[in-house]
Amino acid sequence: MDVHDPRPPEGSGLIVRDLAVSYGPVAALRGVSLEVPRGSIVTVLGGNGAGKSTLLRAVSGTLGFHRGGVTAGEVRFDGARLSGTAASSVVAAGVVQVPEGRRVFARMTVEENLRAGALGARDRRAAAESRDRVLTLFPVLAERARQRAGLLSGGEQQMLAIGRALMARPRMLLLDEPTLGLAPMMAARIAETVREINGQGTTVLLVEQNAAMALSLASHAYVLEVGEVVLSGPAGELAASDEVRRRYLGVEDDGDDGNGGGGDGGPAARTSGGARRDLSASPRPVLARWSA
Amino acid sequence: SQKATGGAADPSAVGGDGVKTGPGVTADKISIGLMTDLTGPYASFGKSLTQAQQLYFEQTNAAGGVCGRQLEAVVRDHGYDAQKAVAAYTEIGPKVVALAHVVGSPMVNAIKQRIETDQMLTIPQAWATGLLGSKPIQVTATTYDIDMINGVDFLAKEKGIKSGDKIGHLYFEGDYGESALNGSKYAAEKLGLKIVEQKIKATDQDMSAQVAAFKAEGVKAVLVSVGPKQTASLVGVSLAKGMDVPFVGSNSAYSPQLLPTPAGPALLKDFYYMTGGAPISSDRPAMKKLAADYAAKYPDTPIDSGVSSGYAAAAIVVDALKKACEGKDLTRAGVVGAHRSQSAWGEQFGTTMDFTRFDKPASLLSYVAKPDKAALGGAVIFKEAAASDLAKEYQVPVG
Amino acid sequence: MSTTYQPGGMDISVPRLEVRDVTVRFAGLTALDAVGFTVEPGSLHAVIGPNGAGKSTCFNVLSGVYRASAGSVRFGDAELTALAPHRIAALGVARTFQNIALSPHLSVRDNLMLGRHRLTRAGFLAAGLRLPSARREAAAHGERVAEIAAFVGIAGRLATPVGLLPYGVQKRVELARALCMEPRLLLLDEPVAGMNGGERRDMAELVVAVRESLGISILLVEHDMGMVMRLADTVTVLDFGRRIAGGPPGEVQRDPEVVRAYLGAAAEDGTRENAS
Amino acid sequence: MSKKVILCCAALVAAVAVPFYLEGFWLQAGLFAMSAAIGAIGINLLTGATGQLSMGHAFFLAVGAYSYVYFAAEPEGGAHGLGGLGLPAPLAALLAVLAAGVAGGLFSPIAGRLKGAYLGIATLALIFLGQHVLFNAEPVTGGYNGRAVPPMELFGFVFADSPELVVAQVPFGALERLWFLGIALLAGAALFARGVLRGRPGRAMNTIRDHEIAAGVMGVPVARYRAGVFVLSSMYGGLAGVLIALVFQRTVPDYFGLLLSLDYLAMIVIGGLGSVAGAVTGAVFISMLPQLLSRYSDALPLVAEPGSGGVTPAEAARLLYGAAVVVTVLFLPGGLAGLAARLRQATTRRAASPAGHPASLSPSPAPDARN
Amino acid sequence: MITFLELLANGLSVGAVYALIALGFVIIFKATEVVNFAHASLLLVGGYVVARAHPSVGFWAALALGVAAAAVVGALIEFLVIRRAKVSSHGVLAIVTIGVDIVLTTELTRRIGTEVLALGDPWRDRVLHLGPVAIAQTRVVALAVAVVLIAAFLLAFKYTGWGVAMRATAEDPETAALMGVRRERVSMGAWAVAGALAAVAALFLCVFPTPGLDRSTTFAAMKAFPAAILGGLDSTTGALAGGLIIGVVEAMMSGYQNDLAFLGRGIGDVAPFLVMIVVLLIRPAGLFGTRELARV
Ligand SMILES: Nc1ncnc2c1ncn2[C@@H]1O[C@H](COP(=O)(O)OP(=O)(O)OP(=O)(O)O)[C@@H](O)[C@H]1O
Ligand SMILES: Nc1ncnc2c1ncn2[C@@H]1O[C@H](COP(=O)(O)OP(=O)(O)OP(=O)(O)O)[C@@H](O)[C@H]1O
Ligand SMILES: CC(C)C[C@H](N)C(=O)O
Ligand SMILES: [Mg+2]
Ligand SMILES: [Mg+2]
Repeated sequence: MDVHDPRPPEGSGLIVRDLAVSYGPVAALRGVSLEVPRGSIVTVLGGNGAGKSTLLRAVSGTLGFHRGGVTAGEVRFDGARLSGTAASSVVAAGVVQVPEGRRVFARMTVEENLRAGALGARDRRAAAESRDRVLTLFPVLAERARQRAGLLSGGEQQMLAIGRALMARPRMLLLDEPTLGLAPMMAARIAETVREINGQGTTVLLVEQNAAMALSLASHAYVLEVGEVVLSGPAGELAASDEVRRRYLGVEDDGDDGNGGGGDGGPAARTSGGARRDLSASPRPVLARWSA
Repeated sequence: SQKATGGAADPSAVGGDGVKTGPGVTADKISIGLMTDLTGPYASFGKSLTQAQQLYFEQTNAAGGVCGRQLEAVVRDHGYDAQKAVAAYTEIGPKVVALAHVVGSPMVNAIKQRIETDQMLTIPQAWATGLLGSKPIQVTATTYDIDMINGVDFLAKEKGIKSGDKIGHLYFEGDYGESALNGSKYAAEKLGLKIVEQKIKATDQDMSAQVAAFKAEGVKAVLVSVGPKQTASLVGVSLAKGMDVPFVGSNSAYSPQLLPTPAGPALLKDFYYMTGGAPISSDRPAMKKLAADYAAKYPDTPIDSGVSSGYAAAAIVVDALKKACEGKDLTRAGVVGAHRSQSAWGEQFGTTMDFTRFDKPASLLSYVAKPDKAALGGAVIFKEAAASDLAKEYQVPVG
Repeated sequence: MSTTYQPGGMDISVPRLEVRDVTVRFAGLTALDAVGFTVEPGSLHAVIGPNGAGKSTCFNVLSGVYRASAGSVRFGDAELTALAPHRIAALGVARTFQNIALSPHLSVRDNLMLGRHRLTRAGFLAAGLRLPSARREAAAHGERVAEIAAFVGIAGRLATPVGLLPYGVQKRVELARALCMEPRLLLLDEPVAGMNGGERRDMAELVVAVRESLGISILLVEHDMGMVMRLADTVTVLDFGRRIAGGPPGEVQRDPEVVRAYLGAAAEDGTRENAS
Repeated sequence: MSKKVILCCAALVAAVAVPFYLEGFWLQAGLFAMSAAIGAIGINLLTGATGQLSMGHAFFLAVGAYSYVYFAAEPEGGAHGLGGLGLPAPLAALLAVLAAGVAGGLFSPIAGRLKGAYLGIATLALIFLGQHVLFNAEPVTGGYNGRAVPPMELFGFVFADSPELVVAQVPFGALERLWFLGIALLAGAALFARGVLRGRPGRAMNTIRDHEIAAGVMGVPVARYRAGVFVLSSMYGGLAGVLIALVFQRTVPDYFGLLLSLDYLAMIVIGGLGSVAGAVTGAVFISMLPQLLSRYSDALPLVAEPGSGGVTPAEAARLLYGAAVVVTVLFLPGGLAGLAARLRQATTRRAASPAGHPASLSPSPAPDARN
Repeated sequence: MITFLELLANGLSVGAVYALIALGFVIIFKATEVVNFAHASLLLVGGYVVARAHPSVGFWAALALGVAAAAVVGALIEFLVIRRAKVSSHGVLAIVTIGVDIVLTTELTRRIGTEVLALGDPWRDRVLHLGPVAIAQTRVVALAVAVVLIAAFLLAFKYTGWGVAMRATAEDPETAALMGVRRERVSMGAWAVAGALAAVAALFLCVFPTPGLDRSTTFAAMKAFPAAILGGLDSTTGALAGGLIIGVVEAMMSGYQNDLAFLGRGIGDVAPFLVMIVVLLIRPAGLFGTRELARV
């Protein structure tokens, strides 16, 4: 499915063209092209191991930390070439990533983590402002300002990771699973925040397992599978597509492929909240008790 | 393959010239081992020793060698590490007839058993008392304890130290320091003095705490059996802190390299060291010739006590070889036997030594030497060699 | 809703877990404040609550990682609060971690064999000398490990170093490792975080299968309300370290306090997708 | 399988043949390497497999060496008046290894509690305190000069130069005899460590290294295991100490210093952390290098004769040794053993399927390893 | 009493030098989480350059040269080795620095050869008399310099972006890069600073009351290890406290050696390590160090 929508002026926003990435012998992305027009929110969906994080790493120039590298294609932001430049230059260009798995600086305090986030920003007053904004967004961070970040709860760490990225006042934000481990209310808050900062002009590329949320925020969506873009289009259309509904939203029909590996999940098991569904419909594995 | 193992099973043979030979001696060559320190704490000393001995062998070779054979030095550096010394001995032991020097008593001790089994004439460059009592091992001149006894005697006779006074003794942990301490304690007891001990490690550099302790005890003089750097620190700090007393060191406590450092002036003031071997500046023809030859061969290297000491040690070995040659027996045992037959050796280098007894120092006479900027080797004789009565009465503990 | 789940032919003794007035304090912060609840033998009990409510802290107390400042945790006859982690493990309490805590360089098999630690005996001497007893033991337990791996769906990965596996598979390895301890009580801390719809469904299936097969008690922390509501027999809700509600899932879900503190208004319509 | 057996047999034959062909220098170098290998296996169990940095390994060698000497020496003492317990040599050796273990055990309040750099530097204290004791406890240790080592005696067979023994026309002195003892001890030590590493304790150790809390929760008594590994590694140190004492025929305190400890760390890094083969390879490399260089100093272009100025063999050895450590870490992440494994894999991979992950592990730190 | 005061003063004054050396370790540790065993050789670099340069360019210029040279060598170590080392464990990096140390020390001692080099400092062997107590002037300067530098670094780590950047990089280079930190520059900067500090420490280590720089100078640096650990490896204040404690303990134990003879002679040298062990038993992260806390 490919839907033609009005292209933004050439050279503004993030453009990824024919990107191929490999980790040593392992090819993780092949011929991936995607666009995030300035001022928009675009989401990338895909199962575990599809290459979503790899894509973000390629944009922010941190593949080297994983012994990976871009083997073909390029990444441009607002006309300037990002691929091949150092991570710090990408930040300097205004592109900031919230990495997967929180990655807070565990030994530093919450306060210091936020300051680390502002290292890329030059304007002092702006830094103070962003700090206020972050602390209003996540009041718990203000309460825990002097606590070592490593001791925060999982969700609190996730908030810190997002807050830290916001400190840099990026022109473009790359979010890798920002709601991982967040309580429903907090996830909703994150969604609002993303919409809000987008409203203030920040372009957002969002990688999410929570497809419903991602599709409701984004104007445009791409689906990655095993390193390739298999679907793309306006978010609304994708959300309506059977394929996406089945695979990533987890609605309706059965027809299990029962695969244990990552990436290609079976049909989602969730129906409306609270109702206990009969889970014994499909044959379930059995483990004998151990006796010795 | 040509398999050679330790000396125990070495065959001896009789050469064409009727001389019995063993390991290290061939028809035209005599190999002599030098186990030295070129990379450890006594590297400068080791270097001087090695160069001086090589010079001596060269001169001997130029004069026709020994027993019609040329001398060859096999040098191994042990870096003041006993394990390396053992390894080096395993390597070169089977190939040499004698060891013209082994730096450091721990190294000699480490290979002592094998030296004894192999009957390898060995000249330690170390003067710990514990090295006595072994037939093939020849400690030159005095031991540290004798030097210290003579030193205390010197303090009493010339520096006004009298019964009831306290004197400090700063010493290294280990054989060197402890041998010296034995001597000073003995002399102190005889003279009614009290020794204030301070033991340090070779890695200590700053003697402030030790000076404070000496000062607190009110010592009237300080004996010094440490390395040159510690001596410099001790003397410098003492003077700076107003502890103006005489210092008497062991032969290993001084090095001319220290004269240009900030401690130089203090060393020149009231520091003396005791030595059984004459300083190279002493007024002897042999020394003068050595100084000239050495300077000619190694023009850029500084001269310290290692030069005269090493040269004399080489002479001891070569003389033993010559004597052994006369007896037509250049096996190791033959060399040791020949060596042990000399009772008055070394007039030309200073005091004479008696090699016939190996459970006693070869000499009881110590020089009192004093640092001197102008002198060759940075020191001059302050008082000619003498043996104090105390030293003569002293029973050397042999172990 | 029943509070005890009786699978067919339950024959191992699964004791009741009773948490009474457990309090945990960190410098200037009360992470758990007199929390209490009971996990009936063989039931699946969920603990939910906002971020930082103290859920993981509670798990940490149960598994001996944190020491409670007050209160008691009884598992059958044993009082857990005074025990070191390995002693608690010895009683058959197993857990998974919110953040994966596997040895990335070891193979899946070795990671799973570690789960057998409490059930095996070979010490330095036996292992070093390869005594027959150690070999027999390793063989027997190796078979069981393969069984469990097959059950969890990672049989094909046994030789792979864990660090090279995708996230979702690593989560399964975590579960398998806990199962390898042959637990009587299984603590699962956010087992489906970071997974997409399909993967979540598989994991939920697994949890149910575990319960049906083994009849053990399971304590589950999860923010995926769909999963909690479907699987749990009982739910305890924590907020700021206090227990604010508890009971069958349907009831808890309607509790206004829970809606305010945790689910949010959005959850009231009951159709919202929950955050991962 | 059969290939492995053939390889083992070949190695065995080679090992047995060596003393008949090589001279004392080589045997001694080989024995030093064997002792070092035993010690390195020990510290690799601790530092490589369990992640506990130790800079105090030399101390345990000292305990082993001195205990053996003290236990085996005649009560009356020799020329130096140093007495001992006069136990049969094998028993003395066994007790010496146990003594090293006990010494390690005494340190377990520290070893069980500390980790990382703190443990590393805390163990440094063992070296200094140990040497202090060695210097001062003269009646037992002989002080600065150390003491002579009574030869090993097994079933009436003495591992010394006398009584003389000639086998196949080759005189068998102490080194030749010890060679076989060394081979046997090393093989035993290596097999034992391999068993430990591949068995239940090894997994527990690795997990303690990778994730301490998880290890505890999985039922591993972490502090006890740490202490246990420390004791085991100390015993390996002790055994290495006994062997080195037998080769040396003398023990001196100076030898058991910081440099020796650092050598051991260098060995396991160069060889490869965490594996027995790595420890052995590293030990051979580190202990042979200086000997080879000084032996062939005349033949090597850059290395000067001692005393002639320029880079002496000892200096060259140290330069090479330092550089080797750096180069290994820069270019051979798995050490020499890792290199061998990779080569092996490369050859088998070519034979088998071309797919698969690269052998080198340690990708970036796992995202979850942080907290 | 006077002896006590004198020993105390001595101890504090040596302690200041230990503190300066320990500070170098601490900086690197804080900035890169590597225990830098090559610090001793950086010391030697700094000292060597000062010693060789002062006769021709005068002391202060020589000192500047020495500081610069040690900083460059520090930066080079980072550039050539640390940056390229593909290891995940800081323990292995620590062992790498041992390798670097061996190379540098061997080469420098070879160059120093058998000499004892004076550094040509302006304080010579003057002492400062405080009542009955005399302290070498060099040591008074050392103490002042140590206090100033340590205060400066304390503030820098706390309040400058540089400090935050360093610690962030140390902990997680990738994430720090995502914050826009120029990782290479920051870590190289830390090594350069540590090198410069080593040169300053070398100066005070080699001037009166010690006679000069020689091949054994690095051994004296050993005592900075217990000092740094005692204070807490990641605490600048700890470096000062640790240094002073070690200095005082050592001076006291040596000074009262005769009364402590039952502990064996030469206890002054091992006492620092004893104290360290005792402190670590009570506080596993040293006096001021942050405790390694982990949660799951
Ligand atoms: N450091 C690495 N070395 C080798 N392969 C890697 C590395 N990191 C990722 N890969 C592989 O690259 C592919 C893409 O991984 P990536 O992390 O980008 O997936 P993802 O879509 O972000 O998955 P998830 O949803 O689990 O975060 C996977 O097959 C993964 O195994
Ligand atoms: N070791 C610790 N030291 C200090 N505070 C801690 C420690 N462990 C947890 N906390 C605090 O206790 C509170 C509860 O943490 P906990 O991890 O139990 O939360 P949680 O309910 O699991 O949250 P999440 O859903 O985000 O994982 C948090 O505010 C956290 O910051
Ligand atoms: C000159 C030195 C090498 C001697 C040393 N002090 C010793 O007796 O070992
Ligand atoms: Mg990802
Ligand atoms: Mg949690």
